[in-house]
Amino acid sequence: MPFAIELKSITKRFGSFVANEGVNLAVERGRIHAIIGENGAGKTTLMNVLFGLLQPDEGEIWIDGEKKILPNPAAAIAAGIGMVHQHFKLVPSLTVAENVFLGMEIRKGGLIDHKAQIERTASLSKQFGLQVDPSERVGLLSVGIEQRIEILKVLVRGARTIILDEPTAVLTPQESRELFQTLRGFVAQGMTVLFISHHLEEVMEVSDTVTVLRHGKEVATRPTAELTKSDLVQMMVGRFVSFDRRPRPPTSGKTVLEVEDLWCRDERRVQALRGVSFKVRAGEIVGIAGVAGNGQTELAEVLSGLRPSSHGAIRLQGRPITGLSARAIRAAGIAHVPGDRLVRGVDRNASIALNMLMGRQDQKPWSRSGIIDHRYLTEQTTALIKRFDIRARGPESPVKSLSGGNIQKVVLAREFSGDAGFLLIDQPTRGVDIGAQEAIHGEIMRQREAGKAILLISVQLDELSALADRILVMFNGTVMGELPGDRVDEEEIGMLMAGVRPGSGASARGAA
Amino acid sequence: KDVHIAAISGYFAQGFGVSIVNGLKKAEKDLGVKVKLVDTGNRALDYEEQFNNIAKSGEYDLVFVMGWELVDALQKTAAAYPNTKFVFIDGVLDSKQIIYANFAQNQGSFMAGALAALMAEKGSAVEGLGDGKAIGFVGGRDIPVIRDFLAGYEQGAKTAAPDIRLDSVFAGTFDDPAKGSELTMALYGQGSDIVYNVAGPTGEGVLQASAAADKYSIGVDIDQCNVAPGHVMASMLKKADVAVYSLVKDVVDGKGIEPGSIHTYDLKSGGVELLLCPQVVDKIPADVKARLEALKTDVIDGKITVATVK
Amino acid sequence: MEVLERLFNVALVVATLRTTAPILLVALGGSFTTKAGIFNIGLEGQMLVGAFFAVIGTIFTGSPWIGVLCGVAAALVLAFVFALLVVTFKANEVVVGLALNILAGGMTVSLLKAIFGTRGSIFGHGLVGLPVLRLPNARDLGWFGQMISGYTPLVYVAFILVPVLILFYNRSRLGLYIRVVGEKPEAAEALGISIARIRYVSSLLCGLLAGLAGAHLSLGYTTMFTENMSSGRGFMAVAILIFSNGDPLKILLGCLLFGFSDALSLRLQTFGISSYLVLAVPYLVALIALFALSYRARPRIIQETLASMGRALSVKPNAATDAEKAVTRG
Amino acid sequence: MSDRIDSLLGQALAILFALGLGAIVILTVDESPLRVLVTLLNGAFGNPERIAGTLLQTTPILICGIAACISLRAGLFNIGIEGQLFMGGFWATWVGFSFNLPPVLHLLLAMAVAIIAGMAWIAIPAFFRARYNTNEVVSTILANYVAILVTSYLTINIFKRPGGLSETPPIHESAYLPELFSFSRLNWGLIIGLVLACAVHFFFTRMSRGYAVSEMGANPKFAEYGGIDIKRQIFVVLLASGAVGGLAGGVEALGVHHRFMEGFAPGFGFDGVIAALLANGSPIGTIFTALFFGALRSGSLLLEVDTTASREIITVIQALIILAVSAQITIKRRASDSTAGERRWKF
Ligand SMILES: Nc1ncnc2c1ncn2[C@@H]1O[C@H](COP(=O)(O)OP(=O)(O)OP(=O)(O)O)[C@@H](O)[C@H]1O
Ligand SMILES: Nc1ncnc2c1ncn2[C@@H]1O[C@H](COP(=O)(O)OP(=O)(O)OP(=O)(O)O)[C@@H](O)[C@H]1O
Ligand SMILES: [Mg+2]
Ligand SMILES: [Mg+2]
Repeated sequence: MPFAIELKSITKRFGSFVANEGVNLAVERGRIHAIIGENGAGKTTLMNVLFGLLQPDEGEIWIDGEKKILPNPAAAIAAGIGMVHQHFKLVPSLTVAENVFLGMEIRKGGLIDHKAQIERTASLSKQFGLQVDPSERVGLLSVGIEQRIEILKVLVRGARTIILDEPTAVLTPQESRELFQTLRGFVAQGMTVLFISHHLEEVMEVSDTVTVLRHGKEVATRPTAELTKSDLVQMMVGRFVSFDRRPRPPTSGKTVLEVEDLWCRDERRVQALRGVSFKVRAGEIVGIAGVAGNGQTELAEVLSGLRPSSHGAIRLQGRPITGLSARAIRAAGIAHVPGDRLVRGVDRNASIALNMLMGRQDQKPWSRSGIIDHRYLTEQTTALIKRFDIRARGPESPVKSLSGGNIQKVVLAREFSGDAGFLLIDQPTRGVDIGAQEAIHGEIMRQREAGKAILLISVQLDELSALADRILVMFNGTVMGELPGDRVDEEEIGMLMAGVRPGSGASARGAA
Repeated sequence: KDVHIAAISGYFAQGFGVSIVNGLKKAEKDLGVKVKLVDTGNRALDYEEQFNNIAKSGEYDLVFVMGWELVDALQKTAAAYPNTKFVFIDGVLDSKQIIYANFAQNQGSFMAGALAALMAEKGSAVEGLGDGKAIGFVGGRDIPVIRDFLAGYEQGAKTAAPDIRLDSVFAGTFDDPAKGSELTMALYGQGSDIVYNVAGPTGEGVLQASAAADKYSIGVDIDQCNVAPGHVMASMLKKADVAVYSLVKDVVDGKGIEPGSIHTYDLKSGGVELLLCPQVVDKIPADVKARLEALKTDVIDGKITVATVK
Repeated sequence: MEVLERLFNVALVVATLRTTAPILLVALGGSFTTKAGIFNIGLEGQMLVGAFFAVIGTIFTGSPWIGVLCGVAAALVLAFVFALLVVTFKANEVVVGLALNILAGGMTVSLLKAIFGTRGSIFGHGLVGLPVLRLPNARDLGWFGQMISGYTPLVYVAFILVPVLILFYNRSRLGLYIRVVGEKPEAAEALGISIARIRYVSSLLCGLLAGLAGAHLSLGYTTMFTENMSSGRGFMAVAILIFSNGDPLKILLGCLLFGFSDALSLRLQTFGISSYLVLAVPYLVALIALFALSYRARPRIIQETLASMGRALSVKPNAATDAEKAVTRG
Repeated sequence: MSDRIDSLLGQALAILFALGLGAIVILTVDESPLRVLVTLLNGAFGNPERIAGTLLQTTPILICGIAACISLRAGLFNIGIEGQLFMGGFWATWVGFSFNLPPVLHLLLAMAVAIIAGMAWIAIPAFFRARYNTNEVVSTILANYVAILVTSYLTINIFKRPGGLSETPPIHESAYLPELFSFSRLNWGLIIGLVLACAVHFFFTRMSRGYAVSEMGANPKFAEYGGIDIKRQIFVVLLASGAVGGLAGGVEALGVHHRFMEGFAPGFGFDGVIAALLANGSPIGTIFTALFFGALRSGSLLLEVDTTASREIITVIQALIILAVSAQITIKRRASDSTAGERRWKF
């Protein structure tokens, strides 16, 4: 019997960056196949290739034993492939049935036949056990139901192979369990499921086979039954301490930042933080580990005053700063390296110098009686360019002419050169090459030695283990556990990141 | 040598301006003069330069000026270029350098008001009229010249039929015929059966509305009887074409026109006149016509002085 | 009491419907672009060229119906230029809309001068308007008959278009896609719906109705063209679109509100209130409605503030593009 | 630097393209484009008086343009400058004719009142924009209509001077903004405009507040992240823009007309917005675009007298230029913003 899906040595490049390199993937019909890997490992890219959203630079796609060229999603759909994207593409003001049939409306006499669409949706939802109310407006529904609708969209298009990109990332534990039930139902009806997940226990629980990607390459494809969770972590992160741990004199001072039982919601009004508490002392780097999307971004935004918290307290140097404006919080002594540097971190069209000014345009000696001291600014920028090894023509170069790594250094240079006692650093080396990473790490360590309190949020474990004094692992908006930075046990941290408390054996999702 | 005539105004598109243009066209054809029309637009800032451009060229033997908003620029230029002969149409100013062609629109409007009031008093005795005992007036913008029309109209109405109600409204603009039409409909709705328009293109809407509502209207400045035949009862003519033509002719004939001279066009001289539209004239009862004649004579003889608004 | 009777009567209702019709037509046109996520401030200009070319077409052919077609065609050309610049060249909608308004104003006057020798208004020249439709048996229906009979055809078209558009948005595929493109372009893209194509189509549909609105002004409402005769009706429509969010029913209500305030305020003049103040009433009503409704809609707006801010203007050559597709909502 | 040159080149090309289209338009009305051009140049720069006339036309466009720059730089769109100008002009006139004060003081008071009137006229739209994100484009456009009607009402129904003129009484000489030369009405307004352009340029390039405002316009998320209070700033910026709009009215009233009347200064607000847009929101650039428009306007006055082409042709050409330049801006933007595509995938 031919494979339902067979990808043969797929290579996909973005410019000079190789997102997938010679990836092979073969999935038998009637199986649930999991794909795992770190952020940026190339999972989504691979699935986009399979769904016709991206064209591979090399390699072949075979479906049910036939070689196919999939120039666009429509071709993939015609070949029986459906994909549920990581971010849903539903229209809030439309009903469930309208969303399901969007793009392939049932029409009678030229007009859309809402009744027929509702009936078909209802019968499909019954057939596959995906409970929805077809005439409800999508804007009013929960994320879990939205996902069912996305799956229905795929089913109604006659998919026999369904790709789900991180389907459980947005689900409650109950919803996840229901989803797995549904997926099992699919394969029982002869369909094939490919899904991407960062939650290893889920992978263990539902998948028949698993493929691990690392840095765009396929590391292994095995039946799940042959593997343990720690095998998976091992394969996923590889030899994950790739940075040497930085030598560090003990410098532990008084508590600078204190966070107590912090809660907040995200844009979708879902709880993103659920009672986070921790302290950061002067001269200490506290790392926040965790799979992306577990509340780290929201934590950073709440701490820097860009997002309101719904409950809890934040104290800086003993002073409460909860609910203050971003400006007041900055003034109170927080510097912030944002995770989305191109959106929040810089004005890409402005010069490096003007980017260095943000947040302190009102402070001496950057400005005097409201007038910016451009000479000082240029001097400082030139000095910072030198000190942070920013590869730029000069302080007047626009930021947009810099490479990603250098843009990040601009942000770091600005935030590190102030006198804030607390540094909030979010993904300092995302998308930054090794050389620049070294430099950035060195700078972070210097800040530590200068007695700053540092909260370092990163999805890269090696980065955390190289830098952090303590590592807090976040999962689903809570702190799962704390590890000492110098003895990171990969097994243990992998478990915590996957939402499993060591020793308890049970998934924390159930408890959350 | 050719005779060059210029006319400058922002209102060449509107009834009175059209009348001036007609007079000039006729002069161009009959007398062989060269005519230049200069549109001022509506920006006060521009006027002075435009006058300068005309005066400085030294090319024009006579320059007609129409529109009160130009007065300031006109007086300055006239003082600076005493050799250029400006004719200010429709008013008299202090300057002795300017020639004035003054129209007694209040007198003409007096006749229009008298006609409207007398007809309204007849009420449903006349076909197409109701018993509202009211007449209407639609002005363009609420500015003094238009108020002058209104004053004459009102006085005429009150003189002819003291009990008649007069509803007057302004469109606020000279170029929204839709608004003119709507205002007229409103006046008809409130009992007026005859509406006098003094509103340029907005007024065209008034006349069209009278046809749509099957009521009556009165035209202004030029013969508007054909805009809504059978519904325009009369037109109050301000014969700028005649005035302009005769002044041009004087120049062509080499008759000097005295600076500071005032040429008056009123009922007496026939420069303004109420023209009863031929399509409607038969519906107008003889006694009304007789009364109108009598009133006209009274005005001409000075027995009635028609008020003017400045 | 008598005063009230003089003010509130069938004539007022009729006047309201009459004043509503042109704004309604152009606002319904704008509903297409609004729904498709385009902020179209160029309605005024499209209406004006519609009115102008309707008159030109009628004068040259003698048929007001061909005139209407000409008006629509001219508005479509303007709408196409709008779409070309906004959709294809991603120019700022506000800039393009305003420039097209200026272009329409200048072009109609230039052409007036070129063709007729003067600016201002044209009537006569063999210009005939659209016929008035008197519904049979309307007289038997008393005041109701008076209310519904005796308008020019495009008035009926305007009001009939309201249910038609409701049906269009709810039941037709194109209507659905227009809504989707405006509300969630990613969703449309993911399903293979071409955003650019939908935006072109909705711009053109908008031009179609704006052209009809213009033709109605010059051939239905009156039978003449006057420079600048759209007189801000297009801007009123934009205001209505902002707080109706393009929903046909809300547009109807908004337009009726303005039609009513316009009709009523014109009548108020006869009570001795200065014309200038009375004329400001509809604009004030529009402003108050705009402010009042945005106050009510505030929770959603807080979220959208940033998105629309980046988009509201990108004079800076490279200002934030990610928010570009966000719809401006008041 | 090459970026700069590229963009200037692009704009120049766009303007040439528009002028080409304009030439075609002129040909359709049976006039020679060359003759139109020569007349325009002669009308705008033919002699010192005409140059002064051009500068006279430039002044209100420049000041309105600066008002627009202030809002544009903050990513806002004040299209109500027209209304602010009318309000400023009226109330400055009111001060000018109703009070008897010593010369300089009278002038300063009238100017101050013009500024306050402009601010007052934008205050409500500004508040709703800042607080509830009410579309300021529409609210300020609607406010224009109201401003023009209200000032007409005040002029004609309340303060009209006796006689056939629909205007207010003239202001006292103590409130005159002095003229620069004896042969023209060109006055200190031009100097005010130039100084203001430099001041606003200084504000945006040298001052911390100006920095905060332009960063809000360039990348609001970055500004927010940097601790800038966006809502407050929107309000203040719009008020400032309105203040300059009001000042433009004051300058016209006190420097040129010395009274307020209908047709006081129609269209200058829009011209200013467009001049500012063409200059990409730069006050110094606006000096040149305003001069360009002023020359077009002033030249078109002679055009009307000396050729058969009408001044509306100039309006058409102006619109064509704006359209061409608006598209041009984005062609560049699309080319340089390659990260936008990347970001989309990261979603
Ligand atoms: N359109 C693109 N242009 C350039 N680079 C891209 C593009 N799409 C993806 N990449 C890069 O390719 C790499 C792989 O991305 P991909 O989305 O496949 O990762 P992933 O394994 O799905 O990660 P995650 O777990 O975060 O979803 C990343 O470094 C990403 O930045
Ligand atoms: N649009 C541009 N204009 C001018 N210079 C540019 C532009 N894009 C890139 N450069 C220059 O080219 C160099 C290489 O850019 P690139 O983005 O390839 O860097 P990189 O090697 O990937 O660096 P990093 O690892 O820090 O991202 C950069 O130093 C940058 O200054
Ligand atoms: Mg992914
Ligand atoms: Mg790079």
